[in-house]
Amino acid sequence: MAEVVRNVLVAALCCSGIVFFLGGTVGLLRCPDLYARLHPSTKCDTLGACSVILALIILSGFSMVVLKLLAVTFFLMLSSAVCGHAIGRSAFKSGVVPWHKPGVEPLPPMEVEEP
Amino acid sequence: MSWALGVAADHPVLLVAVPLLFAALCPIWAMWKRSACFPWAMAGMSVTAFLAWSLIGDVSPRRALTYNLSGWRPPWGIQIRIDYVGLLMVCIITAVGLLIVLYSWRYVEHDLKPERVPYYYTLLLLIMTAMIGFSVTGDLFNMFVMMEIFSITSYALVAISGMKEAVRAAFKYLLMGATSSLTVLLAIAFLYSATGSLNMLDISLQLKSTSYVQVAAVALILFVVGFSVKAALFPVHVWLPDAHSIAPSPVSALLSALVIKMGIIGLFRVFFTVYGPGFAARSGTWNGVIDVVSWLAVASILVGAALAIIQRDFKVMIAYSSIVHIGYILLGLTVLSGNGTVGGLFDILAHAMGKGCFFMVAGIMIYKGNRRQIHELRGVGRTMPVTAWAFTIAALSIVGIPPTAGFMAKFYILWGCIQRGKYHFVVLALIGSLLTAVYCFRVVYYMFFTGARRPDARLDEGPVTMYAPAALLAAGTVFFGIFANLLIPSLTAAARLVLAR
Amino acid sequence: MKRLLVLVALAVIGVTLLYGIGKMPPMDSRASPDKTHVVPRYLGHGEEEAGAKNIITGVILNYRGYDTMGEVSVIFSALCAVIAILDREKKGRSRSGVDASRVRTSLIVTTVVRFSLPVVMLFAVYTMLHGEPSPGGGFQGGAIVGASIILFTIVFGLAVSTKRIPPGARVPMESVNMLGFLSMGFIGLAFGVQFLTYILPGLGVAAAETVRKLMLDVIELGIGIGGGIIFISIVFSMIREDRYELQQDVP
Amino acid sequence: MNWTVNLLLMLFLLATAVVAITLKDLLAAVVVFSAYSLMMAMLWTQLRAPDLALTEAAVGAGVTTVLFIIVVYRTVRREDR
Repeated sequence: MAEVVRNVLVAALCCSGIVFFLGGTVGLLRCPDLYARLHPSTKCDTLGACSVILALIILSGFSMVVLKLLAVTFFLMLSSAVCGHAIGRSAFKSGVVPWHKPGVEPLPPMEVEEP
Repeated sequence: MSWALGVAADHPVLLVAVPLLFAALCPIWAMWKRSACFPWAMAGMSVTAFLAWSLIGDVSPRRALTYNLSGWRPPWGIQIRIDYVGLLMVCIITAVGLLIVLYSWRYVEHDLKPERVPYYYTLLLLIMTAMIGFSVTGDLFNMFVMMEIFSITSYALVAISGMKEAVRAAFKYLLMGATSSLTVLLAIAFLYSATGSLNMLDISLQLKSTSYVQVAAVALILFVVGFSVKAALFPVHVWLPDAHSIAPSPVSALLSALVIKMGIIGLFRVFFTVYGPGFAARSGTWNGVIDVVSWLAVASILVGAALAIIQRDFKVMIAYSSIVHIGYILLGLTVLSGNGTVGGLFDILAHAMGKGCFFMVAGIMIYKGNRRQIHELRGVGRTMPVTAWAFTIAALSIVGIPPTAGFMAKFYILWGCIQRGKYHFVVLALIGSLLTAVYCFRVVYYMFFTGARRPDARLDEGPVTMYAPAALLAAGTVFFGIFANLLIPSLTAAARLVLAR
Repeated sequence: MKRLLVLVALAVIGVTLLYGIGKMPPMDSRASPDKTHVVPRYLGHGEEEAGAKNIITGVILNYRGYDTMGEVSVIFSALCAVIAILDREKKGRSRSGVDASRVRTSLIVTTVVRFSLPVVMLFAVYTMLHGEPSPGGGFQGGAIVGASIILFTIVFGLAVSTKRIPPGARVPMESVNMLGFLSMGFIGLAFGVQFLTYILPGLGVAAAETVRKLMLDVIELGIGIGGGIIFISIVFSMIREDRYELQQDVP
Repeated sequence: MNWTVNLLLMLFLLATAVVAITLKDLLAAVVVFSAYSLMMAMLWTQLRAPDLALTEAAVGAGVTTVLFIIVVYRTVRREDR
């Protein structure tokens, strides 16, 4: 029974990881501008890779490897999110204008006070 | 004292370790005092030269000096193997290198930014280390490692003045040199897959019985392509004129006298130590490649000489002259006759001294009055007699007129060609010599027989540390021309051994 | 015309290489020379002879340690080449793009880098010293050290990094990799064995083992620290904004 | 299983190599080249050379990418004829 539960969990996590990766890739290809592309591609790393690693942890059972994998997960989440933030911020600061639908009035630029 | 004489024979690795130690400490030493770099490099080169020359009695054509690094026997570990040719190269490298370091002192003070001077000497020591290591190693992969060091350092030394043209020439050199390094690495990989070994002698043993002859043949072709670029053989010589003429003059002397010889030593090792005439029985590639190389050598003689004649720039002319001599040396080595091999090896020595002297003279001309064009050398014979006479004597050697080393070298090369019945090579090589005489004596003519009406009194002899090395090298060509018998019998024995393998 | 020539040359090279590869022993054959000649000794006796569980480390540091000394010198000469052409940065005065930019680096980024830098360093040291029983070694660890400090410099700017690790402190560390090899080699010579031999005579078996382990560790650390610092120095002299322009005219 | 993975990695390696050469935008070429290095690292692990894989990942994908990006930043972004 426990075997079945574990396998189901692993399969589910792997599938969700694949879904996130697929979504991330499609988003990267289909989204109109940098800001929009950042959104799916960071999810790709955090959720996709992390669920696959979680699946691996469940599959391997508890050992020293799990600690390493957990560390990898942690740093993956950290670095991917921070990278997305840094890219978006520097694009915004260097004046990349967000995309807007043709014919629709764009949002006025956000006021950000510079420290 | 006797202990000091024996230490190099006990531990030949010191030939590499000592200059490397000096190179590693040179930037640290320079933090204390920038001007202390020159004596430091000088000390390093002197110790190395002493170690190299103390080996002279220990190596003979029949007896090579071997040393197993880390104590592992050859197929498993790396072996240093100093045979007679290796010892000859090491002695040339240390002697010419010592003179070049001495010559550099005033030249780089004048030519380089002061913060680059320590790195200049570091690079100089590194390139010496690598060339010595390249000449004495018995291991193919170690050869490649050493080749990488002297390649990278020579790119840097060409570009060190920071002028735009220098950087461009160095980049061209880098592109061709990196490709050739890659080719050599590929060749080593091919040979490793065919023989499973990296030691040269072991490979040559394995090649006698290997069932992968075609792989070894492809490796041979790749080796020849790779080392030809380093040696600046005719179709792949295009980097040489730019790099050698734009580099600082001591560097030009170093590159021309020693670094391109490394390509030749590489070819020599591959042709005769690794494959050997014995390989010809197993695959026709060996003879084919040797034939191609000797034709290319003749082509380099003629093309180099023809291009040298039409140059107006002094250093560019000398650079083209190097291509001519690479042709002579390789012609001697590939004619496969004992005398030809002797002539080729002897020409390495003759050309190192002659061409080193040429570039040193060119450097003095640039140091004193920034004269680069040949017609600017009017009247130099009167204002700078030592320099002009050094050039003239070296020119005699480069052209091949007795009693100089160059004559002996060419004599033996042509003798070898005649012995093998290759009279067409003799004729073509003699035409090359004639062209060489034209471009060399044109300069001598300008120096001695045309004069500026009012000789510029400020343009007298350069510093003694600059013209003395040039004069010493010129004297060396005469010395080895007269006392050629110091080397010829041993070289003959070595050549006989090499061709019998 | 030129294009055609290049294409023909490439085709000739490609055909030659493919011919050679086609004649090579097949990859999975157990009887090919590259698996039967030298390798069996490495695999069979490497662990006790070379003193490393990871055979690669044994080959790199012991059987072919002299080659590694050469490779380390290659890196050092690359550094000398870069410094000789681009010159070194000035302590605290050189600026990179971040120093010059008006926009301040995001607080999130700086915080995360501050937090992760020591962890990366720890991993680098682990890689350096753990090269003996597992994959890794000095060079890889050094590259990681270099990468982490380059990350720091990208985020905080060159002025801050050069204050933390000034050129004066880096110069002695750059040649540490060669000095590690040379000093271990000279120790061997002093004991009367060959250069880079790690088993010193005149010691007991256990003591000799310990000394060998120590010497290999010194060399690994030397390769790591030297390699890392060399990476850092190369990057620093490349990213500084106040570099000299190339001289246009012939002096 | 094993050889399919290897084949896919090889194909991807070839594709990245070709793309890295043909791209005119040098920054993009650098990014593709770093992907190439990662593929190479994975291939090394497949060929049971983990030491080499670690080096390739640290140096090929890490340090050289940084160096290349600095060079692109210092010189020109586009390769023009």
